[in-house]
Amino acid sequence: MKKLINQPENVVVEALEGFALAHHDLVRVSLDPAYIVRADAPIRGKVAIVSGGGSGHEPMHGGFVGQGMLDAACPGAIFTSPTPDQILDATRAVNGGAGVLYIVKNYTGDVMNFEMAAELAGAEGIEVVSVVIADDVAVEDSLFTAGRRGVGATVLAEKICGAAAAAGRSLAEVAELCREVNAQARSMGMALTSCVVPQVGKPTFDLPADQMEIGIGIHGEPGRRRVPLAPVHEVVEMLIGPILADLPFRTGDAVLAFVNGLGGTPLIELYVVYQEVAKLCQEQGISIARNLLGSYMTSLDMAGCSITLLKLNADFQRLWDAPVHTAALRWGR
Amino acid sequence: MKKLINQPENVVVEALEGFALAHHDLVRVSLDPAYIVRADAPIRGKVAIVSGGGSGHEPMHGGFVGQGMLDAACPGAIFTSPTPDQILDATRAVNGGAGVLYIVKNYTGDVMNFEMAAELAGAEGIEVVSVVIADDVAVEDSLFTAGRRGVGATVLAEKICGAAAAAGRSLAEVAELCREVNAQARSMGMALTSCVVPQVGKPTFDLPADQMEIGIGIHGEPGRRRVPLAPVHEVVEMLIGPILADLPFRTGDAVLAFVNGLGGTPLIELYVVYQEVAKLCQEQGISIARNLLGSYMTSLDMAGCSITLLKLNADFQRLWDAPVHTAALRWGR
Amino acid sequence: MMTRDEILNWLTEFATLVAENRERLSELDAAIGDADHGANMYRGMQAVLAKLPILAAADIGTILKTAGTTLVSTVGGASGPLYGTLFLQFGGTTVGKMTLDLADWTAAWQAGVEGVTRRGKAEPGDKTMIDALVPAVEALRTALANGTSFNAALDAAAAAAEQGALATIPLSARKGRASYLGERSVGHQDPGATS
Amino acid sequence: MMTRDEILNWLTEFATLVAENRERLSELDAAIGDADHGANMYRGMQAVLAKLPILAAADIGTILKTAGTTLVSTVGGASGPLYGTLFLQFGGTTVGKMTLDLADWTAAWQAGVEGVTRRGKAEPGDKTMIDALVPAVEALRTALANGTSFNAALDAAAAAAEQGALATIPLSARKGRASYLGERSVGHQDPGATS
Ligand SMILES: Nc1ncnc2c1ncn2[C@@H]1O[C@H](COP(=O)(O)OP(=O)(O)O)[C@@H](O)[C@H]1O
Ligand SMILES: Nc1ncnc2c1ncn2[C@@H]1O[C@H](COP(=O)(O)OP(=O)(O)O)[C@@H](O)[C@H]1O
Ligand SMILES: [Mg+2]
Ligand SMILES: [Mg+2]
Ligand SMILES: [Mg+2]
Ligand SMILES: [Mg+2]
Repeated sequence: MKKLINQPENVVVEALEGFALAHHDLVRVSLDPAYIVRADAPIRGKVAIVSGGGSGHEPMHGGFVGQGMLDAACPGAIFTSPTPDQILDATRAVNGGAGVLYIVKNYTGDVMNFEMAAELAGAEGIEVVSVVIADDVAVEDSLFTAGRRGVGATVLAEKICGAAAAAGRSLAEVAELCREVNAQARSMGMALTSCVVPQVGKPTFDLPADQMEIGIGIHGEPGRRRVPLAPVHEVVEMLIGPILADLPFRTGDAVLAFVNGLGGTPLIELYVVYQEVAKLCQEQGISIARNLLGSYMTSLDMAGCSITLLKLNADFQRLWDAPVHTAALRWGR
Repeated sequence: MKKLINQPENVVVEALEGFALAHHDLVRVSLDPAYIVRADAPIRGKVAIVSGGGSGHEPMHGGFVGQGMLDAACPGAIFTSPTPDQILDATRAVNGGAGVLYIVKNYTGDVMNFEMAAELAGAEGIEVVSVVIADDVAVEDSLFTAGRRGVGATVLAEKICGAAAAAGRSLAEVAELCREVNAQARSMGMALTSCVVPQVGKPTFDLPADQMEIGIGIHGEPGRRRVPLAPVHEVVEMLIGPILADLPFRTGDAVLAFVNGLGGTPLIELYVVYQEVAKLCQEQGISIARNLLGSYMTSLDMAGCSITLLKLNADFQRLWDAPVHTAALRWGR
Repeated sequence: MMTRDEILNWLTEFATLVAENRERLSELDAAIGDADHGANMYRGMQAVLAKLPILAAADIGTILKTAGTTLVSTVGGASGPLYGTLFLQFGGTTVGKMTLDLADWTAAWQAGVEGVTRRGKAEPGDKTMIDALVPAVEALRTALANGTSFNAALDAAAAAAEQGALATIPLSARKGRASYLGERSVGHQDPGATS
Repeated sequence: MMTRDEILNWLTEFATLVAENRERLSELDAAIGDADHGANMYRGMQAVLAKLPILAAADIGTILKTAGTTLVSTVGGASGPLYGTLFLQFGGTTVGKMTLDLADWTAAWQAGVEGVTRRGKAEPGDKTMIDALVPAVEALRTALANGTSFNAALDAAAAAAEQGALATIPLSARKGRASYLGERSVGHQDPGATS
């Protein structure tokens, strides 16, 4: 296993220490239980947004904590959802009296742990609403858990809901917005290589040198199918096709296109992917009004990419453009 | 070869097309000859800063074009410096009448091509000063070219000089500042894996599963030595030791620490690296006043990292903090 | 009859089994994707072990509840809430007790399985640990009704659990939820440790 | 004597050699790191080939100068300015000529090598193509002084270049600039094609 780590069991906490040191201007970090909150939390009267999930997806979610996005992120062990007490402590730390939204990716573990945390927080009188993101068109009923997996739309929902909360919307409004983003977004991913979980030390699956996996999740779950390597314009067709068909996206739609790298993918390749996405969208009469390009939701060292399209409306677009200032996403002011 | 590309010979131009589409709000892109200029170039009366080099190092340099940093970037073929006519056209496009600074990484090809461009621009009456960055302590006389290679300090020099140019400093002042940054910065890198040049299709060098290369350059040049894999705290010691000794950095120094990923390195590992860098600096009584952490100067799909320390003074720090708004670096406003 | 010391031993034994099978559990989990189940359960049971010394004088309910909260707060993933709930429910039905007879034990498992079902929303036939747990509880209830001895009842429960787990094999490929392998391995050990 | 048609053939032949040895050149370059020399020279010489049709009627100076500017503007890296300069200097000394005698050819190479030296700042013994080029020019000059025939002079130059390249072998490992291999392959072909 080739990784820049010490003991495999210490990766998460050491990375969290590094995160705390590197971004002390933006966040406060608790190591035990592990959570990250924005430096100025809690914000009185603002709906707080908490997310979290297994580690190994960096910069998600810690890199999205800050002005205009998340109030807190709870990192679990590698590929393992956080525990209820992490989430509960983070919830207490960011609760500003206007309620707390949990943005939860649809995996059994994530859903159950956030549910337990919500019950505990509710018992303390903190109003919590959970919205589950499930945008992966690669699965109808996932191999991995009931229903579609939550992938790229999570990043978009966190940004858009973060802006809505900053603008003073109520918990019910922000939660409803989150459900709308989830309803209007579709994603699909592919892998050129598997990933190596530090405590396991070898690839989660074997992928021959001439094969790739289409419809992969973000934890090394099996994809929809394994196919021979192909030029990227064919790869993008394999991903965009199911995405467009599922919503469906139609001629005249304006979209936000999110091209995401999985951790081992160089940026130059993501630009090539983006160029193909733009070409295919144009062919369909779909205009890309906004884009996000980079490795924002990764799967350890996996090489590959995912594509997310969000059908934009004026509200989504305005909230997307609103200022954000986090470790991983920054614009406006 | 597992890459998200079409024909290997089209990677650079297709990535450039993707870059142009993704960042049309920030830059204008010429495909032939290939260069990227900020959308509002030329800025009358401002010193323009032009950099460039081989492709395969994304986001460097195109991702640094924009307000507060570069006016133009010239991407060459993969690992091949750009040609004089690319540089000359870019120079013409950004010349605002206050002169042009070329920031050149110290590789024979880069130096010669920028030199030829400077001669041609000079013949047209455009005042050009070139500053060569050479901060890699892994080499005294590189295997690859005369003198030290230019690596991480390039990113810092581009940011700091970009801010100085935006603040209205003269060409002579900005060039002198660039030399100072180069003089106060030291870097060293290491690789866990080699990289695959698309037109070659196989790794530039073979690195066994239990070995790593210390003192690597950014084009797959041989390192200072090949050693068995080790925990990251030892790896960081191997890099920080020569860096600290070379300037030398001393107790009481304030530094900017730049932890850079080489393209195939997941962010979680860079945070672990940063935590070790912070620990070692603290042990030496060196305070990290600013940091930059991410994959900003890559080597295609190489897994590994480089560390750059810049000894800060008040001027450097103020200019570092000044607003920057590019595809890859953003803060302030 | 089961004493508090036997309960403590049972937890220790389960922790040892998890530690020994850590890599195997992760390998089985890798078949469905994320290869973390071994590390998760190991982390949780080590945390439970660390709590045992301060539980030396506690009643069975406190011991089992502490095990449950410890699992919930250290495991995460799907198994944290599920195993945590199981033990929390065990603890809830055994508050203040220093020994358990077969009726106590049957009630504890019944509550545990109900808790897991509520939390995981899995039904029998969904190819989860429920498919092993439900028959085990049935077996305990039958044994109780028939006046079977404590040890014979545990053996019957283990056998039923094993059969239940085996019965999910054909569902595996067909329904494709594929939690199967992870399930089966854990399902086996759990009642196995029980008896 | 060399005619413009022979110059055009010589460029075509060189382009073919580069195309055939593309992978080998990159492999040799990989030894010093960046594995791009084959792709670079291939790109440049293909661009030169594409220019040849419009040069059908041009004089030798124009042909060689065009080759030079084309190499400079398409190759990049270290080899673009160096090969470009070589051909630009060839062209500069042969403006307006339709044939070259040995004196012309010697002057062209002399200017070319001076240009490369100025641009690359390499000295003999530095382990660069200069180590092959300088002896070749010496051989041409000697041949000219001795009144040797054109073809014999080219053979002598090629032999001198080869020897010069070989002489850098021991320097290789010691000085460690290691441009050696890339050098040698190209250095061989260049005068080789010349003769
Ligand atoms: N809804 C459910 N009901 C019961 N058991 C479940 C359910 N979902 C998952 N499981 C169990 O959880 C195990 C996975 O645990 P683990 O790998 O630790 O967490 P994660 O799935 O989050 O990575 C599965 O093998 C299965 O036994
Ligand atoms: N200073 C120099 N003088 C003469 N030739 C040089 C010099 N530096 C490099 N070269 C030549 O350039 C070759 C490398 O060319 P190439 O691989 O195309 O560019 P780069 O080195 O920029 O990747 C070397 O093999 C060597 O022949
Ligand atoms: Mg998991
Ligand atoms: Mg090169
Ligand atoms: Mg798992
Ligand atoms: Mg080269």
